[in-house]
Amino acid sequence: MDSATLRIEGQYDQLQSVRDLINQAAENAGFSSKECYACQLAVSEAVENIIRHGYGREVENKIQVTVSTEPGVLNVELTDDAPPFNPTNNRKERQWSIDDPPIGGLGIEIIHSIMDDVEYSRESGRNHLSLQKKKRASSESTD
Amino acid sequence: MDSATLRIEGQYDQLQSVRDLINQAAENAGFSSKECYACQLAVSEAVENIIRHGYGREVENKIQVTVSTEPGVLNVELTDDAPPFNPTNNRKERQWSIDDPPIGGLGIEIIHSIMDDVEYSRESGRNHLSLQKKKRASSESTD
Amino acid sequence: MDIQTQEHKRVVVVTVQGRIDSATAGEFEDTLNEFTQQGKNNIVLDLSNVDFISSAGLRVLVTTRKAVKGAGGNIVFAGSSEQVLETLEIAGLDVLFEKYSDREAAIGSF
Amino acid sequence: MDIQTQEHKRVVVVTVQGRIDSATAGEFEDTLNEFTQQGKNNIVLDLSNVDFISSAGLRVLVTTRKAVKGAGGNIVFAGSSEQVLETLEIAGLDVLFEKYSDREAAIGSF
Ligand SMILES: Nc1ncnc2c1ncn2[C@@H]1O[C@H](COP(=O)(O)OP(=O)(O)O)[C@@H](O)[C@H]1O
Ligand SMILES: Nc1ncnc2c1ncn2[C@@H]1O[C@H](COP(=O)(O)OP(=O)(O)O)[C@@H](O)[C@H]1O
Repeated sequence: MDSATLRIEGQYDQLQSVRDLINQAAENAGFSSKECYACQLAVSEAVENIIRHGYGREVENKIQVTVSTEPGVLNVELTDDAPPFNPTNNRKERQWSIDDPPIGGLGIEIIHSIMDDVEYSRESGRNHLSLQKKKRASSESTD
Repeated sequence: MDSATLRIEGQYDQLQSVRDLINQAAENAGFSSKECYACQLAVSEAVENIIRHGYGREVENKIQVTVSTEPGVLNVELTDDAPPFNPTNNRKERQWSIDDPPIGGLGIEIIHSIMDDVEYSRESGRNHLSLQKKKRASSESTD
Repeated sequence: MDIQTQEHKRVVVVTVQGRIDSATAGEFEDTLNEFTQQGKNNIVLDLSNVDFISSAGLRVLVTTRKAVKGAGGNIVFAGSSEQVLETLEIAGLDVLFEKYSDREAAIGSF
Repeated sequence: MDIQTQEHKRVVVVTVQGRIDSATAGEFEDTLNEFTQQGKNNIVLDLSNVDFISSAGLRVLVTTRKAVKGAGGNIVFAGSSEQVLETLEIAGLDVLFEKYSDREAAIGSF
Protein backbone atom coordinates (compact mmCIF):
# COMPACT_ATOMS: atom_id res chain seq x y z
CA MET A 1 0.00 0.00 0.00
CA ASP A 2 1.32 3.38 -1.06
CA SER A 3 0.56 6.45 0.95
CA ALA A 4 1.35 10.13 1.02
CA THR A 5 0.51 13.06 3.25
CA LEU A 6 0.12 16.70 2.35
CA ARG A 7 -0.33 19.51 4.85
CA ILE A 8 -1.76 22.66 3.42
CA GLU A 9 -2.83 26.02 4.70
CA GLY A 10 -6.59 26.30 4.63
CA GLN A 11 -6.59 28.58 1.63
CA TYR A 12 -8.23 28.14 -1.70
CA ASP A 13 -5.01 28.50 -3.63
CA GLN A 14 -3.95 25.18 -2.13
CA LEU A 15 -6.82 23.27 -3.74
CA GLN A 16 -5.02 22.41 -6.91
CA SER A 17 -2.14 20.72 -5.12
CA VAL A 18 -4.63 18.60 -3.20
CA ARG A 19 -6.33 17.61 -6.44
CA ASP A 20 -2.99 16.83 -8.06
CA LEU A 21 -2.14 14.53 -5.17
CA ILE A 22 -5.51 12.77 -5.40
CA ASN A 23 -5.27 12.42 -9.14
CA GLN A 24 -1.83 10.88 -8.91
CA ALA A 25 -2.99 8.43 -6.24
CA ALA A 26 -6.13 7.49 -8.16
CA GLU A 27 -4.02 6.83 -11.23
CA ASN A 28 -1.73 4.67 -9.14
CA ALA A 29 -4.76 2.74 -7.94
CA GLY A 30 -5.54 1.98 -11.56
CA PHE A 31 -8.63 4.19 -11.82
CA SER A 32 -10.00 5.32 -15.17
CA SER A 33 -9.56 8.97 -16.05
CA LYS A 34 -13.23 9.53 -15.31
CA GLU A 35 -12.85 7.98 -11.87
CA CYS A 36 -9.70 10.01 -11.26
CA TYR A 37 -11.61 13.17 -12.06
CA ALA A 38 -14.48 12.17 -9.78
CA CYS A 39 -12.08 11.54 -6.89
CA GLN A 40 -10.50 14.94 -7.35
CA LEU A 41 -13.94 16.47 -7.37
CA ALA A 42 -15.12 14.72 -4.20
CA VAL A 43 -12.00 15.62 -2.25
CA SER A 44 -12.01 19.17 -3.59
CA GLU A 45 -15.60 19.55 -2.40
CA ALA A 46 -14.64 18.32 1.06
CA VAL A 47 -11.63 20.61 1.30
CA GLU A 48 -13.51 23.59 -0.08
CA ASN A 49 -16.13 22.97 2.61
CA ILE A 50 -13.55 22.79 5.36
CA ILE A 51 -12.10 26.10 4.27
CA ARG A 52 -15.41 27.86 3.63
CA HIS A 53 -17.62 26.45 6.34
CA GLY A 54 -15.23 24.87 8.82
CA TYR A 55 -12.67 27.59 9.19
CA GLY A 56 -15.22 30.11 8.11
CA ARG A 57 -12.82 32.24 6.18
CA GLU A 58 -9.53 32.00 4.44
CA VAL A 59 -7.18 32.04 7.38
CA GLU A 60 -4.05 30.11 8.05
CA ASN A 61 -5.52 26.94 9.40
CA LYS A 62 -4.00 23.66 8.48
CA ILE A 63 -5.63 20.81 6.66
CA GLN A 64 -3.97 17.46 6.44
CA VAL A 65 -4.61 15.24 3.46
CA THR A 66 -3.49 11.64 3.57
CA VAL A 67 -3.96 9.37 0.61
CA SER A 68 -3.27 5.70 0.45
CA THR A 69 -3.85 3.32 -2.38
CA GLU A 70 -3.87 -0.31 -3.21
CA PRO A 71 -4.84 -1.69 -6.60
CA GLY A 72 -8.41 -0.60 -7.30
CA VAL A 73 -8.85 1.28 -4.02
CA LEU A 74 -8.27 4.88 -3.04
CA ASN A 75 -8.46 6.04 0.58
CA VAL A 76 -8.35 9.70 1.53
CA GLU A 77 -8.33 11.08 5.02
CA LEU A 78 -8.87 14.74 5.71
CA THR A 79 -8.10 16.22 9.09
CA ASP A 80 -8.80 19.75 10.26
CA ASP A 81 -9.02 21.75 13.50
CA ALA A 82 -12.27 23.50 12.71
CA PRO A 83 -15.39 23.12 14.83
CA PRO A 84 -17.05 19.72 14.64
CA PHE A 85 -19.00 18.99 11.50
CA ASN A 86 -20.26 15.64 10.39
CA PRO A 87 -21.17 15.58 6.73
CA THR A 88 -22.74 12.14 7.00
CA ASN A 89 -25.50 13.58 9.21
CA ASN A 90 -28.38 15.74 8.19
CA ARG A 91 -28.48 14.63 4.60
CA LYS A 92 -31.89 15.60 3.43
CA GLU A 93 -33.52 13.92 0.47
CA ARG A 94 -33.92 16.60 -2.12
CA GLN A 95 -36.77 16.93 -4.47
CA TRP A 96 -36.25 19.50 -7.15
CA SER A 97 -37.63 20.39 -10.50
CA ILE A 98 -35.94 21.86 -13.51
CA ASP A 99 -37.74 25.11 -12.72
CA ASP A 100 -36.40 25.25 -9.20
CA PRO A 101 -33.01 23.58 -9.04
CA PRO A 102 -30.94 23.58 -5.86
CA ILE A 103 -28.65 26.54 -5.34
CA GLY A 104 -26.59 25.18 -2.46
CA GLY A 105 -26.03 21.93 -0.69
CA LEU A 106 -24.47 20.27 -3.69
CA GLY A 107 -21.03 19.66 -2.25
CA ILE A 108 -21.91 17.02 0.31
CA GLU A 109 -24.19 15.24 -2.13
CA ILE A 110 -21.41 15.15 -4.69
CA ILE A 111 -19.03 13.63 -2.16
CA HIS A 112 -21.51 10.93 -1.28
CA SER A 113 -22.41 10.13 -4.84
CA ILE A 114 -18.79 9.72 -5.89
CA MET A 115 -17.36 7.95 -2.88
CA ASP A 116 -18.30 4.44 -1.87
CA ASP A 117 -17.67 5.09 1.79
CA VAL A 118 -17.77 8.34 3.76
CA GLU A 119 -16.94 8.16 7.44
CA TYR A 120 -16.62 10.91 9.98
CA SER A 121 -15.04 10.99 13.42
CA ARG A 122 -14.04 13.66 15.87
CA GLU A 123 -10.80 12.87 17.66
CA SER A 124 -8.64 15.07 19.89
CA GLY A 125 -10.48 18.17 18.80
CA ARG A 126 -10.13 17.45 15.15
CA ASN A 127 -12.45 16.48 12.34
CA HIS A 128 -11.49 13.31 10.53
CA LEU A 129 -13.18 12.57 7.28
CA SER A 130 -12.41 9.26 5.58
CA LEU A 131 -13.33 8.79 1.97
CA GLN A 132 -12.98 5.56 0.06
CA LYS A 133 -13.56 4.75 -3.57
CA LYS A 134 -13.22 1.42 -5.31
CA LYS A 135 -12.62 1.04 -8.97
CA ARG A 136 -15.69 -0.03 -10.93
CA ALA A 137 -15.13 -3.19 -12.95
CA SER A 138 -17.43 -1.97 -15.68
CA SER A 139 -15.58 1.26 -16.25
CA GLU A 140 -12.36 -0.44 -17.20
CA SER A 141 -13.51 -0.93 -20.75
CA THR A 142 -15.17 2.43 -21.23
CA ASP A 143 -12.33 4.71 -20.22
CA MET B 1 5.26 38.84 -77.45
CA ASP B 2 3.54 35.67 -76.29
CA SER B 3 0.09 34.83 -77.47
CA ALA B 4 -2.50 32.09 -77.20
CA THR B 5 -5.94 31.43 -78.56
CA LEU B 6 -8.79 29.51 -77.02
CA ARG B 7 -12.02 28.63 -78.79
CA ILE B 8 -14.87 27.75 -76.54
CA GLU B 9 -18.51 26.86 -76.87
CA GLY B 10 -20.63 29.72 -75.63
CA GLN B 11 -21.55 27.92 -72.45
CA TYR B 12 -21.04 28.96 -68.88
CA ASP B 13 -19.11 25.86 -67.97
CA GLN B 14 -16.33 27.16 -70.23
CA LEU B 15 -15.80 30.30 -68.17
CA GLN B 16 -13.22 28.86 -65.86
CA SER B 17 -10.92 27.80 -68.69
CA VAL B 18 -11.08 31.33 -70.07
CA ARG B 19 -10.20 32.73 -66.67
CA ASP B 20 -7.36 30.25 -66.29
CA LEU B 21 -5.95 31.36 -69.61
CA ILE B 22 -6.21 35.03 -68.66
CA ASN B 23 -4.68 34.44 -65.27
CA GLN B 24 -1.73 32.63 -66.77
CA ALA B 25 -1.17 35.39 -69.32
CA ALA B 26 -1.48 38.13 -66.72
CA GLU B 27 1.07 36.36 -64.57
CA ASN B 28 3.36 36.10 -67.57
CA ALA B 29 2.97 39.83 -68.09
CA GLY B 30 4.26 40.33 -64.57
CA PHE B 31 0.98 41.48 -63.04
CA SER B 32 0.37 41.39 -59.32
CA SER B 33 -2.06 38.79 -58.03
CA LYS B 34 -4.64 41.51 -57.52
CA GLU B 35 -4.22 42.64 -61.11
CA CYS B 36 -4.40 39.04 -62.32
CA TYR B 37 -7.67 38.62 -60.50
CA ALA B 38 -9.04 41.85 -61.93
CA CYS B 39 -8.16 40.77 -65.47
CA GLN B 40 -9.94 37.48 -64.98
CA LEU B 41 -12.93 39.35 -63.67
CA ALA B 42 -13.10 41.80 -66.58
CA VAL B 43 -12.80 39.10 -69.22
CA SER B 44 -15.24 36.85 -67.40
CA GLU B 45 -17.75 39.69 -67.37
CA ALA B 46 -17.31 40.18 -71.10
CA VAL B 47 -17.68 36.49 -71.88
CA GLU B 48 -20.62 36.05 -69.53
CA ASN B 49 -22.28 38.95 -71.37
CA ILE B 50 -21.65 37.42 -74.77
CA ILE B 51 -23.24 34.18 -73.66
CA ARG B 52 -26.17 35.71 -71.77
CA HIS B 53 -26.97 38.74 -73.86
CA GLY B 54 -25.22 38.11 -77.17
CA TYR B 55 -26.22 34.54 -77.87
CA GLY B 56 -29.21 34.97 -75.66
CA ARG B 57 -29.10 31.50 -74.23
CA GLU B 58 -26.68 28.72 -73.66
CA VAL B 59 -26.39 27.30 -77.16
CA GLU B 60 -23.41 26.04 -79.03
CA ASN B 61 -22.03 29.25 -80.34
CA LYS B 62 -18.34 29.76 -80.45
CA ILE B 63 -16.37 32.41 -78.71
CA GLN B 64 -12.73 33.00 -79.50
CA VAL B 65 -10.40 34.31 -76.87
CA THR B 66 -6.96 35.51 -77.90
CA VAL B 67 -4.50 36.72 -75.33
CA SER B 68 -1.15 38.27 -75.97
CA THR B 69 1.30 39.66 -73.50
CA GLU B 70 4.44 41.64 -73.31
CA PRO B 71 6.08 42.67 -70.05
CA GLY B 72 3.56 44.77 -68.13
CA VAL B 73 0.86 44.57 -70.78
CA LEU B 74 -2.04 42.18 -71.31
CA ASN B 75 -4.15 42.24 -74.47
CA VAL B 76 -7.32 40.19 -74.81
CA GLU B 77 -9.45 39.94 -77.89
CA LEU B 78 -12.89 38.37 -77.77
CA THR B 79 -14.67 37.44 -80.97
CA ASP B 80 -18.22 36.15 -81.30
CA ASP B 81 -20.92 35.69 -83.96
CA ALA B 82 -23.76 37.15 -81.94
CA PRO B 83 -25.72 40.22 -83.07
CA PRO B 84 -23.78 43.47 -82.92
CA PHE B 85 -23.27 44.96 -79.50
CA ASN B 86 -20.89 47.73 -78.63
CA PRO B 87 -20.21 47.90 -74.90
CA THR B 88 -18.35 51.19 -75.24
CA ASN B 89 -21.59 52.93 -76.26
CA ASN B 90 -24.49 53.82 -74.08
CA ARG B 91 -22.59 53.98 -70.85
CA LYS B 92 -24.80 55.95 -68.56
CA GLU B 93 -23.43 57.77 -65.56
CA ARG B 94 -24.99 56.13 -62.60
CA GLN B 95 -26.00 57.81 -59.43
CA TRP B 96 -26.99 55.50 -56.68
CA SER B 97 -27.41 55.56 -52.98
CA ILE B 98 -26.79 52.88 -50.41
CA ASP B 99 -30.58 52.52 -50.11
CA ASP B 100 -31.05 51.95 -53.80
CA PRO B 101 -28.02 50.24 -55.26
CA PRO B 102 -27.88 49.10 -58.87
CA ILE B 103 -29.23 45.62 -59.56
CA GLY B 104 -27.96 45.24 -63.10
CA GLY B 105 -25.58 46.93 -65.44
CA LEU B 106 -22.55 46.17 -63.36
CA GLY B 107 -20.71 44.01 -65.85
CA ILE B 108 -19.81 46.63 -68.40
CA GLU B 109 -18.82 49.10 -65.70
CA ILE B 110 -16.56 46.51 -64.15
CA ILE B 111 -14.87 45.89 -67.49
CA HIS B 112 -14.25 49.60 -68.02
CA SER B 113 -13.01 50.18 -64.52
CA ILE B 114 -10.49 47.36 -64.71
CA MET B 115 -9.23 47.71 -68.24
CA ASP B 116 -7.20 50.65 -69.48
CA ASP B 117 -8.50 50.34 -73.00
CA VAL B 118 -11.76 48.89 -74.29
CA GLU B 119 -12.30 48.89 -78.02
CA TYR B 120 -15.10 47.46 -80.09
CA SER B 121 -15.36 46.71 -83.77
CA ARG B 122 -17.76 44.75 -85.96
CA GLU B 123 -15.95 42.88 -88.74
CA SER B 124 -17.26 40.23 -91.14
CA GLY B 125 -20.39 39.76 -89.09
CA ARG B 126 -18.52 39.33 -85.86
CA ASN B 127 -18.13 41.28 -82.68
CA HIS B 128 -14.52 42.06 -81.76
CA LEU B 129 -13.84 43.32 -78.29
CA SER B 130 -10.28 44.34 -77.47
CA LEU B 131 -9.30 44.78 -73.89
CA GLN B 132 -5.95 46.05 -72.70
CA LYS B 133 -4.50 46.42 -69.25
CA LYS B 134 -1.16 47.78 -68.22
CA LYS B 135 0.57 46.95 -65.01
CA ARG B 136 0.43 49.70 -62.41
CA ALA B 137 3.81 50.76 -61.16
CA SER B 138 2.45 51.47 -57.71
CA SER B 139 1.02 48.02 -57.23
CA GLU B 140 4.38 46.30 -57.49
CA SER B 141 5.18 46.96 -53.89
CA THR B 142 1.76 46.23 -52.47
CA ASP B 143 1.19 42.73 -53.85
CA MET C 1 -19.69 25.90 -56.33
CA ASP C 2 -20.75 24.27 -53.13
CA ILE C 3 -23.44 25.64 -50.84
CA GLN C 4 -24.06 24.72 -47.25
CA THR C 5 -26.83 26.17 -45.15
CA GLN C 6 -27.45 26.17 -41.47
CA GLU C 7 -30.56 27.45 -39.77
CA HIS C 8 -30.43 28.97 -36.36
CA LYS C 9 -33.37 30.31 -34.45
CA ARG C 10 -33.41 33.75 -36.03
CA VAL C 11 -30.52 33.59 -38.45
CA VAL C 12 -29.57 31.45 -41.40
CA VAL C 13 -25.97 30.94 -42.39
CA VAL C 14 -25.14 30.30 -46.02
CA THR C 15 -21.63 29.09 -46.73
CA VAL C 16 -20.40 29.07 -50.30
CA GLN C 17 -17.25 27.51 -51.65
CA GLY C 18 -15.85 27.83 -55.13
CA ARG C 19 -16.90 30.22 -57.87
CA ILE C 20 -19.97 32.35 -58.26
CA ASP C 21 -20.42 33.35 -61.90
CA SER C 22 -23.18 33.00 -64.48
CA ALA C 23 -22.76 29.24 -64.32
CA THR C 24 -23.58 29.05 -60.65
CA ALA C 25 -25.33 32.27 -59.66
CA GLY C 26 -28.73 30.70 -60.32
CA GLU C 27 -28.25 28.03 -57.73
CA PHE C 28 -26.92 30.60 -55.29
CA GLU C 29 -29.99 32.73 -55.89
CA ASP C 30 -32.36 29.77 -55.47
CA THR C 31 -30.86 28.96 -52.11
CA LEU C 32 -31.27 32.49 -50.86
CA ASN C 33 -34.76 32.85 -52.31
CA GLU C 34 -35.88 29.75 -50.52
CA PHE C 35 -35.04 31.39 -47.23
CA THR C 36 -36.50 34.79 -47.98
CA GLN C 37 -39.70 33.20 -49.24
CA GLN C 38 -40.02 31.46 -45.89
CA GLY C 39 -39.65 34.81 -44.18
CA LYS C 40 -36.11 34.03 -43.07
CA ASN C 41 -34.60 37.42 -43.62
CA ASN C 42 -31.61 37.45 -41.30
CA ILE C 43 -28.86 36.04 -43.45
CA VAL C 44 -25.19 35.48 -42.72
CA LEU C 45 -23.08 34.80 -45.77
CA ASP C 46 -19.78 33.04 -45.35
CA LEU C 47 -17.88 33.67 -48.56
CA SER C 48 -14.43 33.10 -47.15
CA ASN C 49 -13.86 30.22 -49.53
CA VAL C 50 -15.21 31.85 -52.67
CA ASP C 51 -12.31 32.28 -55.05
CA PHE C 52 -14.15 34.07 -57.81
CA ILE C 53 -17.29 36.16 -58.02
CA SER C 54 -18.48 38.11 -61.03
CA SER C 55 -21.33 40.58 -61.35
CA ALA C 56 -23.74 37.68 -61.78
CA GLY C 57 -23.03 36.92 -58.15
CA LEU C 58 -23.15 40.56 -57.11
CA ARG C 59 -26.57 40.82 -58.65
CA VAL C 60 -27.79 38.04 -56.39
CA LEU C 61 -26.27 39.75 -53.37
CA VAL C 62 -27.86 43.07 -54.20
CA THR C 63 -31.33 41.69 -54.97
CA THR C 64 -31.28 39.56 -51.83
CA ARG C 65 -30.17 42.52 -49.78
CA LYS C 66 -33.08 44.51 -51.15
CA ALA C 67 -35.54 41.73 -50.35
CA VAL C 68 -34.39 41.08 -46.80
CA LYS C 69 -34.01 44.77 -45.94
CA GLY C 70 -37.53 45.35 -47.21
CA ALA C 71 -38.70 42.65 -44.82
CA GLY C 72 -36.84 44.11 -41.86
CA GLY C 73 -33.88 41.75 -42.11
CA ASN C 74 -30.34 42.06 -43.32
CA ILE C 75 -27.65 40.14 -45.13
CA VAL C 76 -24.17 40.42 -43.66
CA PHE C 77 -20.81 38.86 -44.37
CA ALA C 78 -18.98 36.51 -42.08
CA GLY C 79 -15.56 36.52 -43.53
CA SER C 80 -15.05 36.94 -47.21
CA SER C 81 -12.14 36.11 -49.41
CA GLU C 82 -9.77 38.69 -50.90
CA GLN C 83 -11.38 37.96 -54.24
CA VAL C 84 -14.90 38.70 -53.07
CA LEU C 85 -13.73 41.94 -51.48
CA GLU C 86 -11.88 42.86 -54.66
CA THR C 87 -14.90 42.35 -56.90
CA LEU C 88 -17.10 44.31 -54.51
CA GLU C 89 -14.59 47.12 -54.43
CA ILE C 90 -14.19 47.27 -58.18
CA ALA C 91 -17.96 47.41 -58.53
CA GLY C 92 -18.11 50.05 -55.81
CA LEU C 93 -20.54 47.96 -53.80
CA ASP C 94 -18.40 47.13 -50.79
CA VAL C 95 -20.21 49.70 -48.70
CA LEU C 96 -23.45 47.77 -48.98
CA PHE C 97 -22.52 44.85 -46.79
CA GLU C 98 -21.53 44.79 -43.16
CA LYS C 99 -18.53 42.54 -42.78
CA TYR C 100 -17.74 40.57 -39.65
CA SER C 101 -14.54 38.78 -38.89
CA ASP C 102 -16.19 35.42 -38.38
CA ARG C 103 -19.50 33.57 -38.38
CA GLU C 104 -19.90 33.97 -34.66
CA ALA C 105 -19.71 37.73 -34.82
CA ALA C 106 -21.98 37.81 -37.85
CA ILE C 107 -24.63 35.64 -36.20
CA GLY C 108 -24.28 37.75 -33.08
CA SER C 109 -24.95 40.91 -35.08
CA PHE C 110 -28.64 40.03 -35.38
CA MET D 1 -8.90 30.78 -14.41
CA ASP D 2 -9.10 33.06 -17.36
CA ILE D 3 -12.28 34.79 -18.48
CA GLN D 4 -12.94 36.39 -21.83
CA THR D 5 -16.17 38.10 -22.73
CA GLN D 6 -17.58 39.16 -26.03
CA GLU D 7 -20.73 41.18 -26.49
CA HIS D 8 -22.91 40.73 -29.51
CA LYS D 9 -26.09 42.61 -30.19
CA ARG D 10 -28.39 40.40 -28.14
CA VAL D 11 -26.02 37.80 -26.77
CA VAL D 12 -22.94 37.83 -24.61
CA VAL D 13 -20.36 35.08 -24.84
CA VAL D 14 -18.33 34.23 -21.77
CA THR D 15 -15.34 32.00 -22.34
CA VAL D 16 -13.60 30.46 -19.36
CA GLN D 17 -10.32 28.63 -19.28
CA GLY D 18 -8.82 26.77 -16.37
CA ARG D 19 -10.43 25.80 -13.10
CA ILE D 20 -13.62 26.98 -11.47
CA ASP D 21 -13.55 26.21 -7.77
CA SER D 22 -13.91 28.20 -4.57
CA ALA D 23 -10.72 30.05 -5.43
CA THR D 24 -12.12 31.42 -8.67
CA ALA D 25 -15.91 31.12 -8.57
CA GLY D 26 -16.21 34.63 -7.18
CA GLU D 27 -14.60 36.20 -10.19
CA PHE D 28 -16.70 34.03 -12.48
CA GLU D 29 -19.83 35.17 -10.66
CA ASP D 30 -18.81 38.83 -10.81
CA THR D 31 -18.40 38.64 -14.56
CA LEU D 32 -21.82 37.12 -15.04
CA ASN D 33 -23.47 39.48 -12.59
CA GLU D 34 -22.10 42.45 -14.41
CA PHE D 35 -23.97 41.36 -17.51
CA THR D 36 -27.23 40.45 -15.82
CA GLN D 37 -27.23 43.74 -13.93
CA GLN D 38 -27.01 45.50 -17.27
CA GLY D 39 -30.02 43.52 -18.45
CA LYS D 40 -27.90 41.32 -20.68
CA ASN D 41 -29.66 38.07 -20.06
CA ASN D 42 -28.82 36.02 -23.13
CA ILE D 43 -25.62 34.29 -22.16
CA VAL D 44 -23.51 31.79 -24.03
CA LEU D 45 -20.94 30.01 -21.90
CA ASP D 46 -17.96 28.45 -23.56
CA LEU D 47 -16.50 26.06 -21.01
CA SER D 48 -14.70 23.84 -23.45
CA ASN D 49 -11.38 24.68 -21.86
CA VAL D 50 -12.43 24.34 -18.25
CA ASP D 51 -10.57 21.40 -16.80
CA PHE D 52 -12.13 21.40 -13.37
CA ILE D 53 -15.36 22.68 -11.89
CA SER D 54 -16.62 22.05 -8.39
CA SER D 55 -19.98 22.85 -6.83
CA ALA D 56 -18.77 26.38 -6.17
CA GLY D 57 -18.89 26.82 -9.95
CA LEU D 58 -22.18 24.99 -10.30
CA ARG D 59 -23.71 27.34 -7.78
CA VAL D 60 -22.79 30.28 -9.98
CA LEU D 61 -24.28 28.53 -13.00
CA VAL D 62 -27.52 27.76 -11.22
CA THR D 63 -27.98 31.21 -9.68
CA THR D 64 -27.19 32.90 -12.98
CA ARG D 65 -29.60 30.61 -14.78
CA LYS D 66 -32.28 31.59 -12.31
CA ALA D 67 -31.58 35.29 -12.77
CA VAL D 68 -31.54 35.29 -16.56
CA LYS D 69 -34.55 33.00 -16.88
CA GLY D 70 -36.46 35.28 -14.56
CA ALA D 71 -35.61 38.15 -16.88
CA GLY D 72 -36.71 36.27 -19.98
CA GLY D 73 -33.22 35.22 -21.01
CA ASN D 74 -31.25 32.03 -20.88
CA ILE D 75 -27.78 30.70 -20.29
CA VAL D 76 -26.65 27.99 -22.67
CA PHE D 77 -23.45 26.09 -23.25
CA ALA D 78 -21.31 26.31 -26.34
CA GLY D 79 -19.11 23.33 -25.99
CA SER D 80 -18.08 22.11 -22.61
CA SER D 81 -15.24 19.91 -21.55
CA GLU D 82 -15.64 16.30 -20.43
CA GLN D 83 -14.87 17.49 -16.94
CA VAL D 84 -17.63 20.07 -16.86
CA LEU D 85 -20.11 17.51 -18.18
CA GLU D 86 -18.93 15.01 -15.61
CA THR D 87 -19.41 17.37 -12.68
CA LEU D 88 -22.85 18.37 -13.95
CA GLU D 89 -23.82 14.75 -14.32
CA ILE D 90 -22.60 13.76 -10.88
CA ALA D 91 -24.56 16.65 -9.41
CA GLY D 92 -27.58 15.66 -11.48
CA LEU D 93 -27.76 19.14 -13.00
CA ASP D 94 -26.90 18.36 -16.60
CA VAL D 95 -30.55 18.67 -17.62
CA LEU D 96 -30.57 22.34 -16.69
CA PHE D 97 -28.41 23.62 -19.49
CA GLU D 98 -28.92 23.42 -23.22
CA LYS D 99 -25.69 22.38 -24.83
CA TYR D 100 -24.64 23.36 -28.32
CA SER D 101 -21.78 21.92 -30.29
CA ASP D 102 -20.08 25.27 -30.81
CA ARG D 103 -20.32 28.98 -30.12
CA GLU D 104 -21.95 29.66 -33.45
CA ALA D 105 -24.83 27.30 -32.75
CA ALA D 106 -25.17 28.61 -29.21
CA ILE D 107 -25.29 32.25 -30.32
CA GLY D 108 -27.73 31.22 -33.02
CA SER D 109 -30.02 29.65 -30.43
CA PHE D 110 -31.11 33.07 -29.19
N1 LIG E 1 -16.58 21.27 6.76
C1 LIG E 1 -17.73 21.84 7.16
N2 LIG E 1 -17.79 22.50 8.34
C2 LIG E 1 -18.92 23.07 8.74
N3 LIG E 1 -20.07 23.06 8.05
C3 LIG E 1 -20.07 22.43 6.85
C4 LIG E 1 -18.91 21.80 6.35
N4 LIG E 1 -19.23 21.25 5.16
C5 LIG E 1 -20.53 21.54 4.94
N5 LIG E 1 -21.05 22.25 5.96
C6 LIG E 1 -22.43 22.70 6.10
O1 LIG E 1 -23.25 21.90 5.25
C7 LIG E 1 -23.91 22.70 4.29
C8 LIG E 1 -24.02 21.96 2.96
O2 LIG E 1 -22.76 21.87 2.39
P1 LIG E 1 -22.60 21.60 0.83
O3 LIG E 1 -23.43 20.41 0.50
O4 LIG E 1 -21.17 21.52 0.51
O5 LIG E 1 -23.28 22.83 0.12
P2 LIG E 1 -22.89 24.37 0.18
O6 LIG E 1 -21.45 24.48 0.52
O7 LIG E 1 -23.20 24.82 -1.21
O8 LIG E 1 -23.82 24.99 1.21
C9 LIG E 1 -23.14 23.97 4.23
O9 LIG E 1 -23.91 25.07 3.83
C10 LIG E 1 -22.62 24.12 5.65
O10 LIG E 1 -23.61 24.71 6.45
N1 LIG F 1 -22.43 40.93 -75.41
C1 LIG F 1 -23.60 41.58 -75.37
N2 LIG F 1 -24.51 41.43 -76.34
C2 LIG F 1 -25.69 42.07 -76.27
N3 LIG F 1 -26.04 42.88 -75.27
C3 LIG F 1 -25.20 43.07 -74.29
C4 LIG F 1 -23.93 42.44 -74.26
N4 LIG F 1 -23.30 42.81 -73.13
C5 LIG F 1 -24.13 43.65 -72.48
N5 LIG F 1 -25.27 43.81 -73.17
C6 LIG F 1 -26.40 44.69 -72.79
O1 LIG F 1 -25.91 45.67 -71.89
C7 LIG F 1 -26.61 45.60 -70.64
C8 LIG F 1 -25.66 45.87 -69.50
O2 LIG F 1 -24.76 44.81 -69.34
P1 LIG F 1 -23.99 44.60 -68.00
O3 LIG F 1 -23.36 45.90 -67.61
O4 LIG F 1 -23.10 43.45 -68.13
O5 LIG F 1 -25.11 44.32 -66.92
P2 LIG F 1 -26.18 43.15 -66.83
O6 LIG F 1 -25.64 41.99 -67.56
O7 LIG F 1 -26.28 42.92 -65.38
O8 LIG F 1 -27.46 43.70 -67.39
C9 LIG F 1 -27.19 44.20 -70.62
O9 LIG F 1 -28.35 44.18 -69.85
C10 LIG F 1 -27.50 43.96 -72.08
O10 LIG F 1 -28.73 44.54 -72.46
